[in-house]
Amino acid sequence: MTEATSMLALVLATPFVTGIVLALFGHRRSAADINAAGSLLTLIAAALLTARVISAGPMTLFDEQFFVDPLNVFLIALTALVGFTTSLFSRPYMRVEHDHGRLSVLRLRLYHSMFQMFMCTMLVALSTNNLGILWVAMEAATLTTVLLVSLYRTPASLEAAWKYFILCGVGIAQALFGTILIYFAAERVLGPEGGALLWTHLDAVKSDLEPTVLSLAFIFLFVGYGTKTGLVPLHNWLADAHAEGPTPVSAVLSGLLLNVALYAIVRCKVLVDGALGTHFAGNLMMAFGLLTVVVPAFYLSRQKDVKRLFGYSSIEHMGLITFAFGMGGAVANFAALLHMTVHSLTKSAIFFAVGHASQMAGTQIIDDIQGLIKRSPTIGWALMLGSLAILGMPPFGVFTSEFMILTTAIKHYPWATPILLTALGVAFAAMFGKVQGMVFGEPTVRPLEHNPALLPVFVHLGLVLMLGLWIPPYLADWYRQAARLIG
Amino acid sequence: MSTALLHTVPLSGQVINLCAALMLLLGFAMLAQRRVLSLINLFMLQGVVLFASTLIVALTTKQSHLLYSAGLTLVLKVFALPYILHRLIRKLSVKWDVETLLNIPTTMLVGIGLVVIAFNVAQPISQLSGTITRATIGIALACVLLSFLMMITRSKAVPQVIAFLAMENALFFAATSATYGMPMVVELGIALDVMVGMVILGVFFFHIRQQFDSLDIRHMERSKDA
Amino acid sequence: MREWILLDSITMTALGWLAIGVVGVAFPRRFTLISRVLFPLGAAFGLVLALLALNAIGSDAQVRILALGLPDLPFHLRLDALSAFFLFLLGVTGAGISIYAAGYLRKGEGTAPGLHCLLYHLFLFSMAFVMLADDGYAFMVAWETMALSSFFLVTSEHRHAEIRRAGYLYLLIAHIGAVGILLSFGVMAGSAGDYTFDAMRDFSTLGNWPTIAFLLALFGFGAKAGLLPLHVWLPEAHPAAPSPVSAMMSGVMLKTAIYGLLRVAFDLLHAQLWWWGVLLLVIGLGSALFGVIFAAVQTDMKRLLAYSSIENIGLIAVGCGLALVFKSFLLPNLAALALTATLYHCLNHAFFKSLLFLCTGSVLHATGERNLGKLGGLIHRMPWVAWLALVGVLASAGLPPLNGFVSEWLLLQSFLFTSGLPHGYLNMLLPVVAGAIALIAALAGFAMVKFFGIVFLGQPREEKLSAAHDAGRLERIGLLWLAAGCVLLGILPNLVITLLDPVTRQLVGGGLAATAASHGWWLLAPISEDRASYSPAIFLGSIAVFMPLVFWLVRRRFHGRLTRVAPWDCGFPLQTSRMQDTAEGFGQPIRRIFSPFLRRSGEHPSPFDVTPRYSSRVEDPFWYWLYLPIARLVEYGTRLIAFLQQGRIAIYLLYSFITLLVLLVVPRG
Amino acid sequence: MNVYALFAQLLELVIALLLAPLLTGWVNQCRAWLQNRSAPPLLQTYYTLSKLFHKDVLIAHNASSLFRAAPYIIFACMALASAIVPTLSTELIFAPAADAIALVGLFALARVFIALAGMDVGTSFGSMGSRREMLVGFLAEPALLMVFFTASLISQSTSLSTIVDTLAHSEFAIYPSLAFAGVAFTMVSLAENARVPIDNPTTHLELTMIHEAMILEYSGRHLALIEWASSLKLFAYSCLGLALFFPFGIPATAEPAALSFALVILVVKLAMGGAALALIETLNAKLRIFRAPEFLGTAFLLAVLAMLVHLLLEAGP
Repeated sequence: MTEATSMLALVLATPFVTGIVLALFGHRRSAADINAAGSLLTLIAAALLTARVISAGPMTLFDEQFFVDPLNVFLIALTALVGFTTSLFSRPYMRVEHDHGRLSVLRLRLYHSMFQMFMCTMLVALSTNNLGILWVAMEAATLTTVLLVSLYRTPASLEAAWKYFILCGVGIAQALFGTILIYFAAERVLGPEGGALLWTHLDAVKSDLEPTVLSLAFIFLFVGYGTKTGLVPLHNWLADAHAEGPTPVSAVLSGLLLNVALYAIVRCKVLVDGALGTHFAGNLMMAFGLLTVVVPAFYLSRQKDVKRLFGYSSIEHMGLITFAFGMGGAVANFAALLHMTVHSLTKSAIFFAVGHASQMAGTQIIDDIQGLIKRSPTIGWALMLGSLAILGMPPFGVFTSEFMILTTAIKHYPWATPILLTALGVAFAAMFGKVQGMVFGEPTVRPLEHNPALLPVFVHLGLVLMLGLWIPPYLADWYRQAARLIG
Repeated sequence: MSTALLHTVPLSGQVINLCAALMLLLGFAMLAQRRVLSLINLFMLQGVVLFASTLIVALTTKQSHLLYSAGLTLVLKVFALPYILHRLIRKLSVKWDVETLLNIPTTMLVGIGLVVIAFNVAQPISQLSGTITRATIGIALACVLLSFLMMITRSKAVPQVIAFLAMENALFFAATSATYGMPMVVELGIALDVMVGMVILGVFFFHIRQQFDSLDIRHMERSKDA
Repeated sequence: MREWILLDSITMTALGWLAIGVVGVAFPRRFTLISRVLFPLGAAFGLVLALLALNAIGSDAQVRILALGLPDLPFHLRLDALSAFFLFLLGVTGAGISIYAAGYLRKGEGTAPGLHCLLYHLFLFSMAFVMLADDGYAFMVAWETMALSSFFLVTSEHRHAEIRRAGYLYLLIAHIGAVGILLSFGVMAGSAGDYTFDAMRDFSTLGNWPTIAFLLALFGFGAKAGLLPLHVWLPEAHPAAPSPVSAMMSGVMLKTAIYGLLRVAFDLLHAQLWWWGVLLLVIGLGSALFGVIFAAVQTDMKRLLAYSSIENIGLIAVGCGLALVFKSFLLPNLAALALTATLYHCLNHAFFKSLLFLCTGSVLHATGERNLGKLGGLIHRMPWVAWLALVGVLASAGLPPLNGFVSEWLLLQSFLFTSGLPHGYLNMLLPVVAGAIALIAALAGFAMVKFFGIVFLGQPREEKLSAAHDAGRLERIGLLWLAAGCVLLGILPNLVITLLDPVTRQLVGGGLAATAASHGWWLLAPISEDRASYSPAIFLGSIAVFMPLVFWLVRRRFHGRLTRVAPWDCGFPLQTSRMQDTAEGFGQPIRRIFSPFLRRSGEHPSPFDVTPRYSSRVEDPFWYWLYLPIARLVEYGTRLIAFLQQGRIAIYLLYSFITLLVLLVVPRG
Repeated sequence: MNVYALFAQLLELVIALLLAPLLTGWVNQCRAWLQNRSAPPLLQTYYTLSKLFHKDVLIAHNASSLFRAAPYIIFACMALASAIVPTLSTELIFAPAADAIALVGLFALARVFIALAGMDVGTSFGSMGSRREMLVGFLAEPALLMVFFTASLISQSTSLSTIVDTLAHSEFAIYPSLAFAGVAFTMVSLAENARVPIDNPTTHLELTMIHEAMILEYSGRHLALIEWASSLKLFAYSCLGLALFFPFGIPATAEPAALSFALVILVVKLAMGGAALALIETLNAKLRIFRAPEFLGTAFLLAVLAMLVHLLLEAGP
């Protein structure tokens, strides 16, 4: 127990401390390296914690305020990993931005410290056992990312940040109301001192909780956290935020933040469906999931900005995951968790590649990026393979989860499959056409002056490829345990 | 609520119900309000009511941490935020009348509709509320929806933010008087977030002013797909 | 240590291909290594694979479970008669194509040779694994890998926009089809999501589910095979690809789709309905007619061949359909006959179509021209290619004694013995279908004469053609290999039929070997000798005797001298190469007869035009009937949905608000 | 197979090779009479052939080896074809070697080669002729096959000997389907043998000719072989028609007596058939080339009709 405590403390404290340090010394040349080092330390701590949990099973820490079980520890590990690779990527990227004069040193300092703070908030949100603290952490994550999105202070970025702040702020407020309602219901069962916001306690007594209140609460929580997940029609902030923020931020936004928000929803779903004894929450998630798969697919073909394009594709995949969680059951949950993993790996890899590509072209407009593969084969192939992976092409892992989701859907919810099929077809047609144009053809782009950080890209794609061909046993039963927790 | 029921409610409960009613009233007042300065004042009044209700709940239920949160409310919602807002509009010299995207009477009508919905939704919950204050959940929900509506209808940044804070108030009200307060940690966290959020917004306003030389959010409709 | 079985050796051979590819990409610039060592090595592996598969056809099924794959679903491999046959097809054709490709590879063309080597061998590898896969997941992975690698091969000249477009279309349709296959597996999957083919065999789905599974599979595999109306990618992608790749795609990859269709329709689903067969038959017939008509009017030699591939796939589908009908009426022997014809035609088409595509490759390298209107007279410049192409042309026109004729003969036979089906309409209609097939075969003859005559015969239509050079040594070996295959398959049908016997027994529970072999190797009589018989050996033999005999007699009796003069041509004085038929001219009767089916456009000059320019294009009507409407529909939906994204924050808040209210007012629980 | 069968086979071949030009001559003679012109002698075709054989050969400069090989291939194909068709007996050693479908394939093979030869020199008329020949071919071939299918549905076999056996020696029965088939077959064979109304073997009007246009560049022995081959083709078609629709007198055995008797009958039948052909040619005018599809389409439909009639009336359930 104790060493687990210390590890969790390390996981949570490292980014916080690093953030403080960077807030003070972030203007030094070495800031990027400090950033990377902090992330690495977090990653190591997370890995140790994960190992601990796998061996010892779920555990609550810090007098039950924190709680790690296979479900969230795997997300913690994933978050730490992507955070680390992103920090690696952002070293050359941010230097180039600085050299191009798009960012002052002070902005770099802000970026670095906020990046770490953002990691910290997400890790707290994942590991906390207290729904209230979960809410606080989510709100804090919003605030930090608002600063990150508006980093360039251009009109567009301010606009994006403003929309992001208002929409997510309002959404989060709804989530708070839902949390209050849950407390309201739980307090009548557990009493004021019974830790009525602690998920473990709630989970223990969920069958006694008042159904009407919880269903109401779930609506608020769903709308609230759903806004952050980017569920249609609450998604409108997402594309802008992805397009206007610095690329590393886009990577962590769609790679991690959406996952965390979805994680919150799933936690609540477990409680609510337990209390109602019906499939209410599940149906809600399926409905919104389907909507969220279809609508962005149609947006894709209109996109001019490459990061916006992939922002919409993130929305689509979130919809798919939500749908899968909504279906429930061993296979679907397994698939959803797997899809979470591969999506955040692939999508962040794509954003890395896109970042370099747009720096090569000096623009984010798709039509002005052409023939990457001639100028820099690695970036070109990274973008091409990443896009094919995210479009669900075997042998990449995204296909694995889509295979499970689709086959489960046609077994249990056949009516949903035509919708999914349409969405996937349209998305493929739109996105692949654009990516092909960017990668192939007569080059319009210049080679980069700094050698790009391609290690993260290929590490991610390699992992995704591995997950498509072979899921390590421990990973597999880890997923299984998590899927069982969700039920 | 029938009179028979009314008599069973102790005085404190009645006062809290009164506060709830005041909250709702203030909500409507803000919805109807055209001038920014008076908006801020109304917001301050809401803070006062919130403080009062929290205090009463704290005294009746003898929960110490509710006292702290009452104090927190006083400091934050009655003094700090209104002060910050005042300074902001002085700095940005925005004393204009608030233009609404929807004319006031319509807004009011919609607001009444929202109240009806909110009460009906809250009905089953109020029935099984163990606390002495039955109606508060419904009223809090109504206030939340009203401030939501206000955010939609206001076309300038500052009123939008005030509406946002009003929503925060409503939530706080629900937390304290309907459920007798969340755990301290949570309340502290919430308060902190609100505070930080305000600061960030303050910074934001200046940048927005620089970029768009106006706080009219209708300037910020560039990035779209339509 | 488990014992080493045939399946392992085959897997190893396939992995060998992968290894070759990896080595190639490891030394991307070592041109000689890649072209002179790796590709021939790949060809050798192809031979090995063919031999192993040949042994495997007879022996009974073998199963292996790999350590890869999903946690609950590791890759299952299975080697049975069906897969062995198609592996044999892959190996024996791939050998020829690889050795040709070794000679065909040029410096500084398309993608870097190392990458090309990797993609090419990955393509081969994935096709082998498609045949071996024994569970839905492994199949899909191999299937899509095949699509991907071939896509990259097709777009290796990606600087041209139309080639990018072709590749895009190809991958799009392939992917949509793949999703169809995936869903069909999902339908067939055993309870509790068991996607092994064994589970699918055991799992007896009820109600309409088998039909849905079949239709989904038909959609998916039809998209890959190029059946109507999902054929549009084929005439785009085949010309775009480098010739060995087009040969591989048309010769082998299309057959993987047939393999999948057979696997699903005959092996995984037990209860076939007769109208499945009829549906397949109708679609196949449509594709065949469409393909051959369009082949006859093409002006690009590779497009011509691509359309002729659609035709042959159509014929194969007709065979499958007929076999399905017979199986559903429990007539195993007739089903075996039809199925034998089908599989035989798969093999034949693999040979002659690859041969022809490779020949176009040599022509392309020699002249840089794909347009029939700019070719001609190449038989003088490149005799090797010309004569070998002639073999392919005769085979593909379905003329005795070459292989194309044998399978068409068998197909017609199987149509003639339909009377006796417990279904009046079928009895009436199937012989008429046989007539349609005869028409298709004859039209194929027309198209092939056009192809050969215009490319290789006549006078060269351009000056630069006089610089054309014949195929290199390695290329010749590849061409010879395939041509020899065409001849042998034509001469020794009984061997092939005995080879196919286990396959038909596995799928329809009947075989021809007993009756066919009873008359000795030289006589093919599937049912009985006085019912129908054909002996290519005697056929070829007698022609081969008559010809020299006549020649000898004539030359011995008469000694007229032979002198070269200017062509006579009814004494018309001025003979230019422009006066021969162009491709358009040769196709003109077809255009005229079948004009209702075609969408024609072009300019026909008036007789008083001083600078007349004649042009005539025939476009695929399916674009206008099917694809463009769909595209427009999607475009409309896009505009509709994009309207939501107004950019106004108030609107966005309104969305959230309305969502919340709706969720609040709708009943919960 | 016995020695008789071998003998019969050889005899048939020799007879075909010898009689074919005679038949052509006979048809020309009849036609001349019918058109009351002064007729060429009966043996005119032989004279022409020997004359051509003795002549020198002129070949265009860019004629390829395919051009020179084609006549021999075509001749061989036609000889084989006329050997396959059962004229004197149904007991032939080549009978199992090729059935009706293979026979059609054989004709197609010859056609493809002559068409290629026509395109080889690269003259305008040559390629025009080849195009038209292939046009006629792909329309005539399916019709011919359908005719055979009708017969083979009757006899449940596609082997020519069996068909003729069934038609000639099974107890007498009237097959209405064969009437349709017969008409279709006549039309097809007119087209296939370059006869009026599709083509005119004696024309050299450039724009109307088909067969002549293809062989325009041939001379000397090559031309002789091709001419001989085409008369062989006519002979084969005639024998085929006679065997299918007037099969009387074709013995099932190959004893010399039977053979000699069959030979007499054959000659008589051929004489009548030739006369009939001449009559048809005289009564019809040549069609425009684009009427040919309609003509052959009609033939195809008649053949299909024949098959349906058979399935309707004759196929016992």
